Amino acid sequence: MMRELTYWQALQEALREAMTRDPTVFVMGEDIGEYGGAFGVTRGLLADFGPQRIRCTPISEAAIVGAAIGAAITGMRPVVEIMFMDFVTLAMDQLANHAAKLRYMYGPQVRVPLVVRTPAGGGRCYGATHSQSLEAWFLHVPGLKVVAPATPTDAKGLLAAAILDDNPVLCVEHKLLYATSGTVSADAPALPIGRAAVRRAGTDVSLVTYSYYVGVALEAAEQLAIGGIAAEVIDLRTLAPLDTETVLASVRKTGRLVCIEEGTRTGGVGAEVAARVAELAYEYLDAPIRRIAAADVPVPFSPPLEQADLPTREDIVLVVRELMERA
Amino acid sequence: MMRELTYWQALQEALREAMTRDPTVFVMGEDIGEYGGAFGVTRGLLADFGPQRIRCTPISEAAIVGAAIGAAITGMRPVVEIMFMDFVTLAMDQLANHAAKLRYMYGPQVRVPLVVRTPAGGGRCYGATHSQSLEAWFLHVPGLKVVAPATPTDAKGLLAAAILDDNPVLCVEHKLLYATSGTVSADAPALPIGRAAVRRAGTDVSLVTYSYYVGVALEAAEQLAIGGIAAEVIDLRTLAPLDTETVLASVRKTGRLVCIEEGTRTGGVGAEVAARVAELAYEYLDAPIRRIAAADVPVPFSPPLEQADLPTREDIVLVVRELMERA
Amino acid sequence: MKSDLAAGDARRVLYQLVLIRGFEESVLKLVSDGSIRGTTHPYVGQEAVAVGACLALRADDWVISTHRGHGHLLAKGGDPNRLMAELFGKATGYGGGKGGTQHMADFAVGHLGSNGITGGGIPIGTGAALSAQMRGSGQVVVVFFGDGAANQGTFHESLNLAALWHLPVVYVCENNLYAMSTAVRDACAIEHIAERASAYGMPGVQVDGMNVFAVAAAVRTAVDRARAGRGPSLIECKTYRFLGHSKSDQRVYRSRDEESAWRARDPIPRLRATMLERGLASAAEIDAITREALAAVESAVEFARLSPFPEAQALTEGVFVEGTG
Amino acid sequence: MKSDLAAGDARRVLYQLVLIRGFEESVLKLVSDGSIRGTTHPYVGQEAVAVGACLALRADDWVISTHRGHGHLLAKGGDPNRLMAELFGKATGYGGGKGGTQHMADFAVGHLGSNGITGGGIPIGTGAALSAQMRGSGQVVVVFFGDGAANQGTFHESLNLAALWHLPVVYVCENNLYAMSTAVRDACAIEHIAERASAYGMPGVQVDGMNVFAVAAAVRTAVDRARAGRGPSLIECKTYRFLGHSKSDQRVYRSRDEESAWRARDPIPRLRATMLERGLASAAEIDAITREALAAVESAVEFARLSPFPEAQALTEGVFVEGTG
Ligand SMILES: Cc1ncc(C[n+]2csc(CCOP(=O)(O)OP(=O)(O)O)c2C)c(N)n1
Ligand SMILES: Cc1ncc(C[n+]2csc(CCOP(=O)(O)OP(=O)(O)O)c2C)c(N)n1
Ligand SMILES: [Mg+2]
Ligand SMILES: [Mg+2]
Repeated sequence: MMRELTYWQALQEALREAMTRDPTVFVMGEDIGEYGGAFGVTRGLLADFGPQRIRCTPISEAAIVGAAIGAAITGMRPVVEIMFMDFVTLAMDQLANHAAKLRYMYGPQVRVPLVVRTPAGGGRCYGATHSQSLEAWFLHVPGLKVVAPATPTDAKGLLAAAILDDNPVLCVEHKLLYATSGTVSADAPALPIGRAAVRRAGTDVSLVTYSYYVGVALEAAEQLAIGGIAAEVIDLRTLAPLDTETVLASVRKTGRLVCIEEGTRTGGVGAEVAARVAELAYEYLDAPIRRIAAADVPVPFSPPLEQADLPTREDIVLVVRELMERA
Repeated sequence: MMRELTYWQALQEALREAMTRDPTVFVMGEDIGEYGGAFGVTRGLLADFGPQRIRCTPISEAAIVGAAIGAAITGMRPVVEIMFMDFVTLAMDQLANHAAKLRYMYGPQVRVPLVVRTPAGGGRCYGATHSQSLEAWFLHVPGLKVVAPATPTDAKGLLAAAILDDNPVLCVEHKLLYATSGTVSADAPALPIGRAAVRRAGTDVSLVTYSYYVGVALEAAEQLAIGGIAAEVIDLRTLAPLDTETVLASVRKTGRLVCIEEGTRTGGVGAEVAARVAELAYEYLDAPIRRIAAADVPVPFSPPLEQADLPTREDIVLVVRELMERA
Repeated sequence: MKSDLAAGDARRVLYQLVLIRGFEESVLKLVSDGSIRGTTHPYVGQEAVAVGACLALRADDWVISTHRGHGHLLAKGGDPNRLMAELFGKATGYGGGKGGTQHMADFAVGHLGSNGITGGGIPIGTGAALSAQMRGSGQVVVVFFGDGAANQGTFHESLNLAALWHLPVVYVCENNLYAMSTAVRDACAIEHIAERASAYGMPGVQVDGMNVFAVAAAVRTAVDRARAGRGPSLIECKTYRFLGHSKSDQRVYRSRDEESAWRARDPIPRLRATMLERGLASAAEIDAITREALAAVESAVEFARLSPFPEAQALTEGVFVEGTG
Repeated sequence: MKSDLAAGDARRVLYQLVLIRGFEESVLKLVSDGSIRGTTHPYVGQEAVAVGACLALRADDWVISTHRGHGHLLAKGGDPNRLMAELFGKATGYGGGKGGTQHMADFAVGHLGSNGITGGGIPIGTGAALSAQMRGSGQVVVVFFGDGAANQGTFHESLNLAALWHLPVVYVCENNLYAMSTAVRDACAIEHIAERASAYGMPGVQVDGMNVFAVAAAVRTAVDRARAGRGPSLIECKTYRFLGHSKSDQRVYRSRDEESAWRARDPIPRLRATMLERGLASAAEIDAITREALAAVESAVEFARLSPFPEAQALTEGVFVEGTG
C-alpha cells in the first residue's frame, strides 16, 4: 500500500513500527513528549507509548547520549533525538570515544545498537549555532555509521534500518525536508545501510550529493537537460560506510564529478568523495573534480547572506556548464 | 645563536618567551604545574611564573576551554593544554560553536586570542582513547586555525605565532616528537601561520604530510632516491588555513600526489589535500592520487596491531613505487 | 520593595522594564509579519531579572547572556537600534547581521555576548571573571542562564572552577519554571536550583525574580562579595516567561491559570503602583516614561528597517582577525 | 569492622584483596621489564573499595569501571588470565588485545567496561541503570569513578538524570586525594565529594575506603535502596593509592609521610589481624589463601605470556557487528 507521507511522518512511522515490534526500542531527547520535538517528529508518540518509552530529558546532551550507550550495551535499543545537529558537539566524546569504539575495544561481547537522530542544515535563519551540517566529522569516526535520507521513503527505510542495526548510527535529517512529502510504501522493508541510489541517470557528469541537496541537484539536472547536458544524480543516502562503488561506476561512465553538499567546503563530505574518485577512477576523469559547498564561514544569520552562503541550483548549473566546456 | 633543543623544549621556550614578553599570556591545563604536564612541556614553568599564570585546573575540559575563551575575549591570551588530543571531544562545543564563531557572529569588537595545545598520535601503546590524530575534524571548523609542527624549530615558531595570533589556534603536537631534537635559533621570529615547507625537493612525486610523518616521509624519500625516484616532501605545517599553493606547485612539477597522515583514512586531512589537487591541478596529474593513513578503526592497543595500523616508511615506498610504475 | 527607593532609580527602572517589554512585543509582531526572519525568544515577564541584576553592576562590569538575551543587552545599556537591526539581519546590527537574535554582544557596555548553546556561556563568563581577577580590574561578571542550563555539564564545571579560584562572578539563574516545554520538576532533581551552590561551597540564594529591587539587592550583595575577592555566588531568580518559548510555541505544557497567576505579579504595573503610592512619580510622569521607552522601540524599528542589508562580500569577511600571528 | 563477619566472607575478601594487590604489583614489574607495553594505573591501596562494593552486589548486578580498573574487574569476578592477557595485548585477552588496560569489559560477570576518559563511564553506567529499570530486571549498577572525575560535566548531568528518574545506581567515588598530581583541594571546591549528593536530592555518604566491610555496608544500604526503586546514592570512599598515578609518576606532589600514614591503614594486614584475632582463620590458613591468590596471578602471567598475539587481520575486524541493520 502506498501513502503520501511527509518526511517527518515517515520518520515517525519508522519509530512507531520499531517501538510496536520491539519493546526494547525507546526514544530519549529534549522536549520530545507533548511538545513533539522541535521539529515535530515525535508528536503523538507520548500518548501512544507513554513516558517510559518517550523519555523527555533535561538539557544534558552528553549524559543523554552516554545513558543511551549504557542502555544499548545492556539490551535496549535507544533512539536519541539531539534537537539540532549543532549540539552534537556536546556529545562528541560519548559518540566518538565510547559509542564508536566499545565494540572494537571490548570485543564481540558488546553491541551498541544506538541511534542518534538529529536535524542539520540551514535556510531557516537560525544563525550559526542552529544551522550547521556537521556530518563530515563523523565520516572520520570509525565505528559509527551515518545515514542522511533525502526522501520520505528513505527516511523511513534508513531510520528503520538504523534501529535494527546493532551498531551506533547517526541519522542526519534536514530541517527543510521535514515538511516535504512523497509516497511511501506501508510495508517497505528497512533499506540497507551503505547503498547509494542513482536518482537520475545521465552520461555527462555525476552529481554526487545527499539529503536536501538531492532535490536541488535533480532540479539542476532538469535545467541542464534543457541545454543538452545529461547529468547523473547520485544520492549517497549513507555517508558512512560510503558506497564508493556506485560513485565510481557513475564517474567511469560520465568522466566528470561534482560533489554537492550544504556543509562548509574544507574537510567536507565532498573531500572524501573526491579523494576516492581521484584514487580509484582517476583514469576515467575527463575534467577536474568540482565541489560545491557552503563557504568556509559560520552560517550567517542575515537572510541575504545565508542565501548567498548556501549552494543553489544555479551554482550547480554554472559549475557543470563550466566543466562541460572544458571537454 | 643556534642551540640544540628538543621539541618539548622548543615549545616551552615559545611559552616562556611569550609569558616574559606579555603579562596577559598564561597557561591552563591539567597537571601542568609541578608535574610539568603529561609530556613535560611545562616542567619548570610553575617555579618561574607562579600558580596564577601556570594554572592547574580540575578535570573539566569543557570549562577549561570555555574559561579560556572568556579570558581571551576580555584581554588575556590563554594557552590551554589538553592532555591528550582524544579529550578535545569534551571541549568540542566550546571550540567549534564558540571560539571559532564569536568573531564572525559578534563582529570586530571581539577577538579570541586563544591557543589550545594538545598531543596527538599513537605508537606508545596507549589504546584507542589516548592515541588519536583528530586534526581533520578541525579543518571543517571555519574560524579555527590549526598548526602541526614537525620539528623543534617549527614547534617554537608556530606556537609563538599561535600565541601572537588574535584568532583561536589549535596546536597539534605529537607524542613521538617531544623527545626529538634539532637546532633552533634563539632569536628566530615567529613563523607565519599558513605556509607549508618543502622539506626535500624532488621531481617525481609529491609526498604531502605533516607532524611526525614528515620525518617518516623524508626517510622514505631517502630510500626512494636510492632507487632513482626523486620524491618531493611537503610539510604542511599549518593545516588550516591550508597552503594550497605550495602543494599545487609541487604537483604541477611532479604530476603525482601521495598524502600521508597518521589519522584514520576516511575524512582525513589527505582527503582535503587530494580534493584540492583534483580540483586545481587535475591537468598536471600523471597518476591517481594516493592516500596513506591509518585504517578506519579505533587505534588498537595490542602492540603488533598498533604497529600494523600506523603507516610506515615501507608503506610509503611501496605506494610510490607502484605509482611510478604506472607512468 | 526596597524602602530607600529613590525616584531616579525607580524612573530608570521603569523606563528599562517598559523598553524591554515594548521591544520584545514589537519583535514578536515583526517576526509574525516576516520583517524579522528566523525565531525569537521573548523575555516578556522576566524583565525584572535583567534590570534588577544590571542595577547592581558598574558600567564596566560584564554580563554574559543567553538565547533569551534581548533584555540583558538592553538592561546593560545596549543600543536598541543596533539590537533591532541585528534581528533584521542588517549591516548596522551589532554583528553586522551575521549573529542574529542569539548571538550578539556589545563590549562597549560590558555585554560579552548572548549564546545559542544552552549552558554555553557559563564557562565563558567564568573565564571573563578569571580575566578580571588576573588583571586586578575590580570588574565583576554576571552570568545569566536558565533553569534548563543548570542541568548542563558546563554549569557544574564552571561553578566548581569559580569557587575554587574565588572568581568575581555571580551566577544568575533565571528559573522561569520551564526549559522550552520541560518543567523544572521534570528536568531538575531538586526544586530550588540555588541549593546547588552548596556543591561548590558558595552562597546560594533564592529571590523573587518578579521584583526588580529584590533581584538588585541580592545581586548587589553577591557583587560586593565578589568584588571583595570573596568569590562567586549563585542566585536563583524565580520568574516566569509570560509568552511561549519561541515564536511558534503553543504552550501545551502549562495551564492558562498558572500563566494568569504569574501575570498578576507583572513587575511593570507593580512598579507603577509603587511609584504612585510613594509619590516617586505622578501618573503623567509615568506615562511620559512609558511613551519615551516605546518611542525608543519605534525608532529602533525604523532604524532597522531603513538600514541596508550587508553587502554580499560580508559573507566571507570577518571570520578571522587579519594581520596578527 | 562488621561484628557479624563470617569466616567465609573474610576468606573470600582476603583472597580478593591479595589477588588484586598481587596482580597490580606483578603488572608493574611486567611494565618495567617491557613485557607489558604502554602504561598502567595501579590500584594498590584502594583494593578495599572494589572488593567491598562488589561484596554488596549480586552476580547479575553491574559495575562500570575507570582507567584504574583492574581491581574492579577482579573484584566482580573477572578472569585474571584474560585480564592479564589483555594487558599483554594478546588474542586471549578480554578484547583480543585491542582494548588494553583502560578498555576492557566482562559482561558475563556484570562488568560493563573500564574507560580511558575521566568521567566517561558515569553516564554509561547511568544508562545501564535505566535499562535495568525499564526491563524491571532488579539489577543495580555500581559506577566507580575518581575524585577527579567528580569535576567533569558528565558527573553532574548523570547524577541529575539518575535522581530525576530514580534509577537503580550507586555512584561510588574513590576519593584517593589526587587526580594524577592534582590534590582534591586544588581541584574540587569542597572537601567532601559526598556533599554534592544534595545537589540532586540523593543520599551522600562518606565511608572509610580502607575498610572493606565499611564500604560493603554503605554500598549495601545504597543497593537495597536502589533495588527497592528508591533511586540512586552517592558514596564517597576515602582512600589512597599507595603508588604513583601511572608507571612513570615520581609523586613529587605529595610527601612520603602522608604515604606512610595511609600505608598504616593498608586493608590487607588489617584484615589478616582481624581474622586471627577473631579466630576466623589460622595463620596457616591465611598463608594458604595468600599463596593461592598469588599463584592465580602467576598463572595469569604464564597464560598471558604463552598466548599468541592477535593475527594481523584482527586489525580491521570487529569494528562493527556484521549482518544487522
Ligand atoms: C545545547 C543546547 N541544547 C538544546 C538547545 C535548544 N534549546 C534552546 S533554549 C532551550 C531551553 C532552555 O531552557 P532554560 O535554560 O530554562 O532557558 P529559558 O528558555 O527558559 O529562558 C532549549 C532546550 C540549545 N539551544 N542548546
Ligand atoms: C577526559 C580526560 N581528561 C584527562 C585524562 C587524563 N587522566 C587520566 S587519569 C586522570 C586522573 C583521574 O583522577 P581521578 O578521577 O581522581 O582517578 P584516579 O586516577 O585518582 O584513580 C587524568 C587527569 C583522561 N584520561 N580523560
Ligand atoms: Mg527556563
Ligand atoms: Mg583520584
